[in-house]
Amino acid sequence: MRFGVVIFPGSNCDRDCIHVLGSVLRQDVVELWHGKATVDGVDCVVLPGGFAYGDYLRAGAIAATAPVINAVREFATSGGAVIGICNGFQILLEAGLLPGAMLRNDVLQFRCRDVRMRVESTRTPFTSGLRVGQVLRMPIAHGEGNFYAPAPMLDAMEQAGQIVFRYCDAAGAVAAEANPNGAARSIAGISNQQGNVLGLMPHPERASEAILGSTHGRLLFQSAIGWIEGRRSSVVAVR
Amino acid sequence: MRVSTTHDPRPTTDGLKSVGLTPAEYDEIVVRLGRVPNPLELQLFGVMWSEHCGYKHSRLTLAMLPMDGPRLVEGPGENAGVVDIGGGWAVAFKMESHNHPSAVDPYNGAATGVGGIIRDVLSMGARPIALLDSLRFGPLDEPGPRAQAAGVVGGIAGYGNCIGVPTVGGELFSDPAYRGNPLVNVACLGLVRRDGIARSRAAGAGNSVIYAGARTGRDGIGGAAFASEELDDRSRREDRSAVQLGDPFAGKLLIEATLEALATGHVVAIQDMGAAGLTCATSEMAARGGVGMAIDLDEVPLRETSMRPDEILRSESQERMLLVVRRGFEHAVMAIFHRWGLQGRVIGAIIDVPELRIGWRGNTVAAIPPYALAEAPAYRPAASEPVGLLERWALDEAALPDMDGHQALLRLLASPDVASKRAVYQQYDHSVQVRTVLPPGAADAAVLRVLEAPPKGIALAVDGNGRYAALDPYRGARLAVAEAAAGLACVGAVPLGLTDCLNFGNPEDPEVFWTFRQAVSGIADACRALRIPVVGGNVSFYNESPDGPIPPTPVVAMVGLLDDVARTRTPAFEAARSTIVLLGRADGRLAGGLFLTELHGLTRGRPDDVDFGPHSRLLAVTREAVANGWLASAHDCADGGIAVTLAECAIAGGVGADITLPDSGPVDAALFGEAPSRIVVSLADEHLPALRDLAAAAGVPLHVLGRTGGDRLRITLSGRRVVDAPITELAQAHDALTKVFA
Amino acid sequence: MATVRIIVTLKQGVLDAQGQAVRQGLRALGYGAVHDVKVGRYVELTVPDTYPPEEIRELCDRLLANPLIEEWRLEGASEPASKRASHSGRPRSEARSPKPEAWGLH
Amino acid sequence: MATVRIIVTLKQGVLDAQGQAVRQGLRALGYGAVHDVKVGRYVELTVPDTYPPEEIRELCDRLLANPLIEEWRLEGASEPASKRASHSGRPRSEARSPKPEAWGLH
Ligand SMILES: Nc1ncnc2c1ncn2[C@@H]1O[C@H](COP(=O)(O)OP(=O)(O)O)[C@@H](O)[C@H]1O
Ligand SMILES: [Mg+2]
Repeated sequence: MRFGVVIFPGSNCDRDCIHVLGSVLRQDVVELWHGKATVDGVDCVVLPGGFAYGDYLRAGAIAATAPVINAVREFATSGGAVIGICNGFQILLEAGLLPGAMLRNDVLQFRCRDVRMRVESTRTPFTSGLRVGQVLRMPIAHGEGNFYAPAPMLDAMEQAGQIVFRYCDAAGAVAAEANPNGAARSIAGISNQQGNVLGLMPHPERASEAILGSTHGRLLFQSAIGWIEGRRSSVVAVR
Repeated sequence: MRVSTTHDPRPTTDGLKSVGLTPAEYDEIVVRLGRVPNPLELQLFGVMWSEHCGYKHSRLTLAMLPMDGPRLVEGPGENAGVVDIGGGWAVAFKMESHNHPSAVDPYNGAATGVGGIIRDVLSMGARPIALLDSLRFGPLDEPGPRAQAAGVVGGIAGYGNCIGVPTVGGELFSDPAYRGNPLVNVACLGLVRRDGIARSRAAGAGNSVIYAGARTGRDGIGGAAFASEELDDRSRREDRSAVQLGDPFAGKLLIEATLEALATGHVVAIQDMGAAGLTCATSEMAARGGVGMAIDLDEVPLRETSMRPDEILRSESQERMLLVVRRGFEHAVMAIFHRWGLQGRVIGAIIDVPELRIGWRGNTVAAIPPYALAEAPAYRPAASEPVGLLERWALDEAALPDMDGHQALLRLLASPDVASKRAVYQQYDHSVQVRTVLPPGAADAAVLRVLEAPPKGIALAVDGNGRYAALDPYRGARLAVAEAAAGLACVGAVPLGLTDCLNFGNPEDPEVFWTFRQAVSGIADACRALRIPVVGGNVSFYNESPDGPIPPTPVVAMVGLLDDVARTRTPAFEAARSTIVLLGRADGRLAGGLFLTELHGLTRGRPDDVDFGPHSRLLAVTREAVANGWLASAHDCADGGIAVTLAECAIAGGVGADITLPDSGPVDAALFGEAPSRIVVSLADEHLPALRDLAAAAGVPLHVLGRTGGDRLRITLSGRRVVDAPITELAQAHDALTKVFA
Repeated sequence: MATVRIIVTLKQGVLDAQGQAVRQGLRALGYGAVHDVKVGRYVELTVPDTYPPEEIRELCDRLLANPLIEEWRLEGASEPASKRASHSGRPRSEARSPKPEAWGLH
Repeated sequence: MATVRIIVTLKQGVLDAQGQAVRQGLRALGYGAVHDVKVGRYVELTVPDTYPPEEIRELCDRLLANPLIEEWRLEGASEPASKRASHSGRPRSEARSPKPEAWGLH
């Protein structure tokens, strides 16, 4: 399996993703430079966290203009698996690959802490190996994670099964106290309509080794590996 | 001599003062140059001989510090100290203050403090992997200090989070004495291959001098001089270019580009442009290498047009580095900076003549032997013991009214010194880089794994107790070192080295200087006793406000090593019932303690000294017990004494305890008395005999205090229940800072 | 060279947490009479004298403002220049998704 | 109720990292003809009709703008209203409550 981790100027979780995919999960990983309009034939594209272009203007806005985004868009259109983590999620929103927008945390401060989120949809490559209702624990680290979309758009997204994760408490209950940033309907992660593009605020790569306190993040990457393998073998079968 | 020197008469004393020099220093300059300096040269001497750059008043005193050790690779003299951690890797670390800029502009002052210390570590070729912040503010229930605190924390978060370096620990104290002059000390640690350490010694005539990073503007001109003055109302209000503005985005690009450039092997020497900017970087690099340097100011990338030579030379624009690159490889190196969207430009060359030669518009505008600039004269200021110190040591404990143990405990837990700092560190990204095994708030020291050399771990602790140092700077400094070492032992780490930040008032005040000298000798003696080097540090003088000087505030950051990062411990009691044990002395004393200050409004008495023989043995026993996996928890007993320590263990684990304290003296002292060399551990009964044997063999006293369990903290003394509180109530009190930072 | 001054604000109904915080800060300083605060962004562009106004409109829609949450106007104008209808210009699609369909919602 | 519209910008010569980044973004989208970009803040206050103008000036100096690096003006005004002279009053550190930057989340 070949993963491509996109590097924007100001990305700062690129090395973490490469570590988890390469050293922990033993997959091939290549770096995709923001200035090149190619995804280099990878099986899965990862847009890592950080502060691309300093998050100036709006988080993700300037990064969304980078040449590599056009290649990511094409890759996504052809059904490829794309995950945007934190800043990567913000970039996908600004690039129009995912619906909605990100506002500043309602607390108006950066928040770094562990959260729990409930799996709401298993349609995405990254949740294909999980169960709906499963509770995952992993860290957040962001200042702008307050997901927003107008109510009709949110309704349509719910209908279409595009809500993938919601912040919840230890028991899996979605409650206001468990929502760290004021996100609409406690949304922690969403997908596009086809389900192949996922964006989420929490950091699965920071929760992929027991020594760091949680291994739930690994489940997302492992799901994607399974999904891609399945997709490959079905392609082979058709041939 | 091609420099145009107007043979002006000697400048007036006032004229010299305006560039920060004395008449005697002027005479010294004339001697070193063998001629009269021109006005530009005089300004360069002014910034380089400022206290901030030249360490005029501290250098001779700092020589007391032990700066050697078996693992030391680079000590003071380079941009950061470097210590070997084995496995082909080393760590570079350093601490620095940004007190004055943070007083004037809390957000930007603190943010540029982070940027500055990061680049010191980067200059060693190390990738920055951790930050620590040590903060002091006025009373946090007042709007002014509160706003300062919010701004400073926001600034550290703003810069550190963006560049992707986790802030893994720190300190926060509040005292009226810091109302006019808050302290912002930031430490950074970086990781570097043992054979990839970069240095600042320029070498090789014909090699090129390359400017890299952001452009030069009029920011922070005179910043070094600014840091060497007292703060008054004017400097707070006035629009000063002395304030620097950071761009963390450029800072992040600079980290990546610099490490990539160093990896090419073409870089001979490198240094950041920090205080005194280009002047400092060029003169220090040339002086350290014993070579000369010719710089063409017309090649310096400017942000503003028509900057004067003195402005270009003294600008403290952020996010800039100076590199010496092997001739013929300039383009390879510059291309890396360009690819990251940064400036990269040849601005000069190394020359044979030991001269720093500055050209501008076709003329040589300054020509100075680098050492003459880089080695400021050193003074031995007068020192005298502060009047009234002995009187403040007097304390009649018997005259103090009795306190209710339960209520006193709640108040101590809620005091800013003890309260949970979650409201602060949740604003810092502390998990980026996937190394953080024990994040801020988890233990007495932060623990990071070394991904590059598993299963090693690095531990970091920063300590400084203003109360102790105010009452006895020598003991206060020793206590800070002892506490940092104890923190490392509790997480199972062996200390490797220390960096310090010495925050004091005006050194020309003999009483202030006396406290400085006492503190330095306290750190020196303590480090010798622990056999660790002081790898570098920073002195911040002139921390004064209209209310007078700050209390002497030596802060130390200690770095330790774990052989196996998985074998570490936290203070948290575990649910499984275990035995709670106090290792070390049983008695605490109220003198100089938080209890007196917080509940009686008294900062009095003489804090106990550390006896480093028993202290070292206590730490060795603790480390071994952690490494052997015997302990469920370990926590250093510090501010607020044993009652606060036990409460912290209980809150952290969400598990209560039943305690019977050894009978000793009055209730308040037994509960809240402080003393060095005390560690509270808990462990399963099966390991107790082994711990007893180990402690006995080392001569470390061991007292069984009770057992964990339940949801209340109960403390009995002389048959009387003196504390009986639900953990939830304690936790609520402990959370007092949340509303301060909301 | 000409200067174009653009003001970007959050749309009605989008939570302006920053504005609320400023209001609180003002209240703490004794300016309680300030009834409401909104915080936005100001962008000043230096462009050639002959720069076509449509380009300005376009770059505002495509980059300077996010039409889902923000609207923009030129300084001095009383009406937002960005309206749902006004996204007609050049479609945002090249850089960003223009229409609900591209949000993946149909 | 009256609306007061305030524009806060960085002083001449102060590093405008955000403006530089926006310019880069515009260039990537093909708006290379935009010569220069400056980014500031816009604040809209709703105040009673009789609100004294001195109060506006004061609260701008004390809270809305950081007088060390920023200047402010009313929308439509061509001159900054904040001048050196206006920074008197109480020292900043006490006078100002949360700094504008502290609301920022970068
Ligand atoms: N308190 C101290 N203890 C030990 N060394 C110190 C101390 N203060 C400064 N030094 C050393 O003196 C040198 C100059 O320090 P400094 O001017 O802070 O470095 P920089 O120029 O990188 O800012 C450094 O090598 C530093 O480590
Ligand atoms: Mg330095």
